[in-house]
Amino acid sequence: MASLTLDRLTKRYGDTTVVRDVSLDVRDGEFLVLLGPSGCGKTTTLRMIAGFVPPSEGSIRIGERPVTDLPPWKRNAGLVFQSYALFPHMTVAENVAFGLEMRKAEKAEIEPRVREALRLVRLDGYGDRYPRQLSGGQQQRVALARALAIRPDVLLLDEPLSNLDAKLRLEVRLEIRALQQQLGLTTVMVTHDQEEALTMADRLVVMSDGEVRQIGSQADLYETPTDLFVANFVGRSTMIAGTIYAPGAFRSEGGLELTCPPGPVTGLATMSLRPERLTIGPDAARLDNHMRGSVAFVSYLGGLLDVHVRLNDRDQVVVQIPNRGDVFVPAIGDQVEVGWPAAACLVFPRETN
Amino acid sequence: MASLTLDRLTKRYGDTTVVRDVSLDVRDGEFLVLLGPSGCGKTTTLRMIAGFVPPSEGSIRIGERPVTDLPPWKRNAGLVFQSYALFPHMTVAENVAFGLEMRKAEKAEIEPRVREALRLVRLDGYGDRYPRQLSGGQQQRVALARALAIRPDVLLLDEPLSNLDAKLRLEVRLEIRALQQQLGLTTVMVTHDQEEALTMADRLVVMSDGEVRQIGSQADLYETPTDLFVANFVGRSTMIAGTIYAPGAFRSEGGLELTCPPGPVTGLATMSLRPERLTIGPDAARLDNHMRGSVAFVSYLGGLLDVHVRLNDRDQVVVQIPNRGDVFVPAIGDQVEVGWPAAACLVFPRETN
Amino acid sequence: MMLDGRIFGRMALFGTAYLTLGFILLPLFFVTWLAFFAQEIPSFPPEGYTLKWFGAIADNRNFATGFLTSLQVAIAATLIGLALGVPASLILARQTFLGSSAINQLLLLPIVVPGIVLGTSIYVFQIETEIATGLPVLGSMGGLVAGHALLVIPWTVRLVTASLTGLDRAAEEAAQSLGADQWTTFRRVTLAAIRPGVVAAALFGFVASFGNLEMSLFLVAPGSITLPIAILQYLEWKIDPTVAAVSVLQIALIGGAMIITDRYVKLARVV
Amino acid sequence: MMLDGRIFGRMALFGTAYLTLGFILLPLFFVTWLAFFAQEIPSFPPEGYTLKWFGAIADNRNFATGFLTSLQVAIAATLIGLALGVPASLILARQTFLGSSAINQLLLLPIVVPGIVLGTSIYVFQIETEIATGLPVLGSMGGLVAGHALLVIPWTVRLVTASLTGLDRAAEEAAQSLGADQWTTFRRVTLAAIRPGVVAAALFGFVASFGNLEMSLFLVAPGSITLPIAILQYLEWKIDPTVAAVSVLQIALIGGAMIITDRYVKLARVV
Repeated sequence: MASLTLDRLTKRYGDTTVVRDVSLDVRDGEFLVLLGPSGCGKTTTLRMIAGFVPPSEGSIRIGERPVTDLPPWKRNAGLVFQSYALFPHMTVAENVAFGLEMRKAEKAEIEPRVREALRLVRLDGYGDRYPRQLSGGQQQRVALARALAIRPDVLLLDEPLSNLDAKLRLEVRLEIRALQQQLGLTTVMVTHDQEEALTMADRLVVMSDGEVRQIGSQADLYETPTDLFVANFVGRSTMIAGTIYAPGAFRSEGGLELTCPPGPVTGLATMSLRPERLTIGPDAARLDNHMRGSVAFVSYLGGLLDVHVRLNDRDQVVVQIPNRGDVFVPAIGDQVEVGWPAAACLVFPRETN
Repeated sequence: MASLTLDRLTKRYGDTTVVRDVSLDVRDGEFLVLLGPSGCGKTTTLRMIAGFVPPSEGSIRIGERPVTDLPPWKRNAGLVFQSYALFPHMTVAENVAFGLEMRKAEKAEIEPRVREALRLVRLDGYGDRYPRQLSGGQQQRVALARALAIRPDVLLLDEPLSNLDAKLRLEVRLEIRALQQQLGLTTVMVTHDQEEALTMADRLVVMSDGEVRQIGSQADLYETPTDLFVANFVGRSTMIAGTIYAPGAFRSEGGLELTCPPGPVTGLATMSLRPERLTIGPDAARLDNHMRGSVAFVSYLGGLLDVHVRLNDRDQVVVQIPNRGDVFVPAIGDQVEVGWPAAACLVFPRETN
Repeated sequence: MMLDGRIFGRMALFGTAYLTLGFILLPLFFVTWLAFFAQEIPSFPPEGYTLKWFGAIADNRNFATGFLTSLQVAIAATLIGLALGVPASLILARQTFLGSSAINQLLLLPIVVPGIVLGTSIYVFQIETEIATGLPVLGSMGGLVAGHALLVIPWTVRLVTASLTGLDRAAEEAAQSLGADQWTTFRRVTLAAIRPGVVAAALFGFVASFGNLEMSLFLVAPGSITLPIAILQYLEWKIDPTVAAVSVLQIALIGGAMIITDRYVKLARVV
Repeated sequence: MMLDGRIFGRMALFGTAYLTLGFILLPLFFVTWLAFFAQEIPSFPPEGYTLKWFGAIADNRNFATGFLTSLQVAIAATLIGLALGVPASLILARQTFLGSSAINQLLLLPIVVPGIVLGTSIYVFQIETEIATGLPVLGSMGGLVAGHALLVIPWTVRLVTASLTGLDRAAEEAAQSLGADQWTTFRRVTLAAIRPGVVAAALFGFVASFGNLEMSLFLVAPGSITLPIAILQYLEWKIDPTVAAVSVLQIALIGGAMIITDRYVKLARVV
């Protein structure tokens, strides 16, 4: 394993820049996730690391080795695809052995390493089957074993769970993460699924429009997003449009006067609130911001309740409350007290697009 | 619209009984969801209602009309399929008009009703397109419009959202529900997705192995599941295996002495706990059941934290805490106090399979 | 270096594609050119261009009656082939029963068995039928059409099967739930969905029958003639651009039919 | 009532499937039966059974040399057809360029253009080439093989294209990331994936060439003979079970080849 460094990586197709100035340091053994909506440049970035897309500018190093100009077959990167991309005409064992053959490994060496790789993904004894005889989850585990068998310097995962159904996704997610930690694999994964990203990553990179928006831990992204895009994309948010007219003073378009932490933003602004930071009921009165509203909709989600509260003609918030036996559950149309601390307010300049 | 009554409906194929003694009353205008894992008989039940599968025993009534022996084309049931099942060679408008033509409606009557149905699903102006020119979400809305245009007595939805991606699924879910309420449609939907079921249904039917396990509201199923299967299938649960040795007294296999509501269960039993009913930290000491444990794993899910606490060699519980700014977040390895009220314990006889 | 290799490899592939195309088109292009040469003995350079050879076709009684016979036989054979092949494809695509996959393979036989073998088989079969029943089978129009229908069936089975795989069975159930009974569902949904396949099958079946030589050589009545036989006989005693003109006409007819069909159903999707 | 309707409809469909099959198989079955009849003039009832007609094949010089010529030509034509058709299919399936879909259609022409037209075209093309270059093209083995190669190309293009659509491009990228350079990737992944298509194309191309009559009639050298021509000539002066025996041998050969190929690659998947 080795570290991975991207330095001001840029990719242009004609006049279109699909990746702009991406610089990253992936530490040895770290699980880094590139997270963003489709078209944000995350997949192009991964394909530049793998060597399938030549960068327009910038450089890539694996450990101390510059690989920017190397073809894919000289980069020693293990790649796992969304579509599994197994060789349909080879058995599972032949699939896993392929990379070792390419490295001109001896027959005597290949066999135990294939067995070891299959054991790692809990597919011992499946070596003689063909990919089409396996379930989707098993196929993806074969793809993982194939990538691991070559002892890659970095492991690259391209939406590896998207083709699996919900239950399997959860299972394979845990398996990949456990294996990555056990073997200390330097890993870059691309996904658009924030839950997947949050549960698997050591560190996350949020991308949009070809640029890096924020790099940080789960808590960094969730608690202190650097812009509205990240606040919106990671976790759920209620947005209130308004104006910062004095430090720490926000007036919503619906006329609410709200207190927020003083910050650099002035003028047109958007306040982002996490649903679970809001309080409903009598306790709300003690909080920095509190007001009355009427319940518009209650959604029962088992362990959670979402209460949509209409504050005035323009402003509405969602309050998420854990469904504990003793909890107060309002009904549609009820007048309720809602509140939240100033510290729960994230305020960003209004984005004009 | 009309009510729908199933009376002791049974379907056997040779020696295999795939649906056994299903009796249901769907009220006029009610949204009923059949929920269960694949192979539980929910789809066969729906297909019996639609008329594609003749029941081995039992009867079906739509309103006062017995339909058990009618072919599908005489049942006046609107059907929406997982695969949309649009007619590829007809335009959107022709698809929607098909059912009206079959009813020998006048041309002058068909056109406004097609327009009305497309307006309902917010596809005004799409009438001249072909299905292949539409997105998956739009196609499913056309399928819905087609089913609604015939003013069906009951609307049957067969996993209508499974083929859509996550974001679209949420959107179409809200749309279907809003339309169903607006038009007062008697609706039966089949799904294996509990979140979908919980957010859409007026009432739910949990099925397994061809039988109805429980019928009730979201709260009924979540708060008072009738058996371990329902407790497990609806919402998340932590299971603790043990024995009821006296009324309200449970001893876990790992040796925990726990208090639970006195009930009919004795002997080998399983306790089911909802993660959000557990408390972690000093407050736990005040609760009926409390003990020390060590944190095995913390999973950060944005608005929620899952804390896995190991209580002893055999027993482990998951505590879900809302991620509020002021919350105490333990680290892996920490010794913590965990507790829950007796009322949070659901106890079921141990299932032997 | 890497890029050079890729470009070189790609050029080689493109080259072969065009070479293959040229290999196929060159003779066809050539025969077309020749049909317009002024001189009777085709040779280079052309002494001038004329349309008279196309006129000569109409004057040749064999070509005219051969064309009519071929047309009649091809139309009748196509109709019979579709009438047998479409229901057979429907059942084979939808039902798995004992021997269904074997039947599926066997229905393709007339494409694989050499024309001369097929011709011989039908020839002796018809002779024996005639001997056994005393009916005039051999040399009758019915016998010729029956033989040609064999050529249409494999095309029908393949193309209709291919277009059926694109049809979601749920669409048929949807139609029934909307009030269509089984016959209406079949007519409005199933048949409509396989129509591209049926149209393509009719086209290819027609062409296969119209251009067939072997079967006709065996089965045609004495004194009767089909267009391919007329061309063969003409070439036995004379080579002039008339025969090129006949070829050009046939290519133009088939090309035109394909282009029109392609407008209607994308052939590339079903063939 | 409803069920009755369904059962009746289903019976009708099954009936047609079997009727269609019978329509195709009956003549083939018949010619097989006849090949074992003892009497020289085939008639019913058979006077006994014998294998002597199969022996008579070997004694007939035309059949023996014709078989050899057909075999040589078919093998050579198949190899040339594959060499041109496989790369062309690769580029056409993978790249979209100006005219690529038109080329895809045009490569199917030899299946659609009547054999007699194709034969005429190549005939006049070869005559003119011979006149223009002075090289002995017409009647040469090379000329005959080139003509037959035309018959192999459409099969190759269709079957290889069909098998390529089953190959995930990501599999090629996976191979590269595992250390395979472009040539190794092509050899180990791409070629391996299209092998069923290539095998099937070789089979069908071989059969198309081996059984072809029209092209050979035009292009064969004076004094030379192919098996279909030999059969045609034999039938012109004599009808006895020998010709049935030749047909049976060919059907058996082709059937055997198909069964063996089917073991190796499922023909139903690619054809």
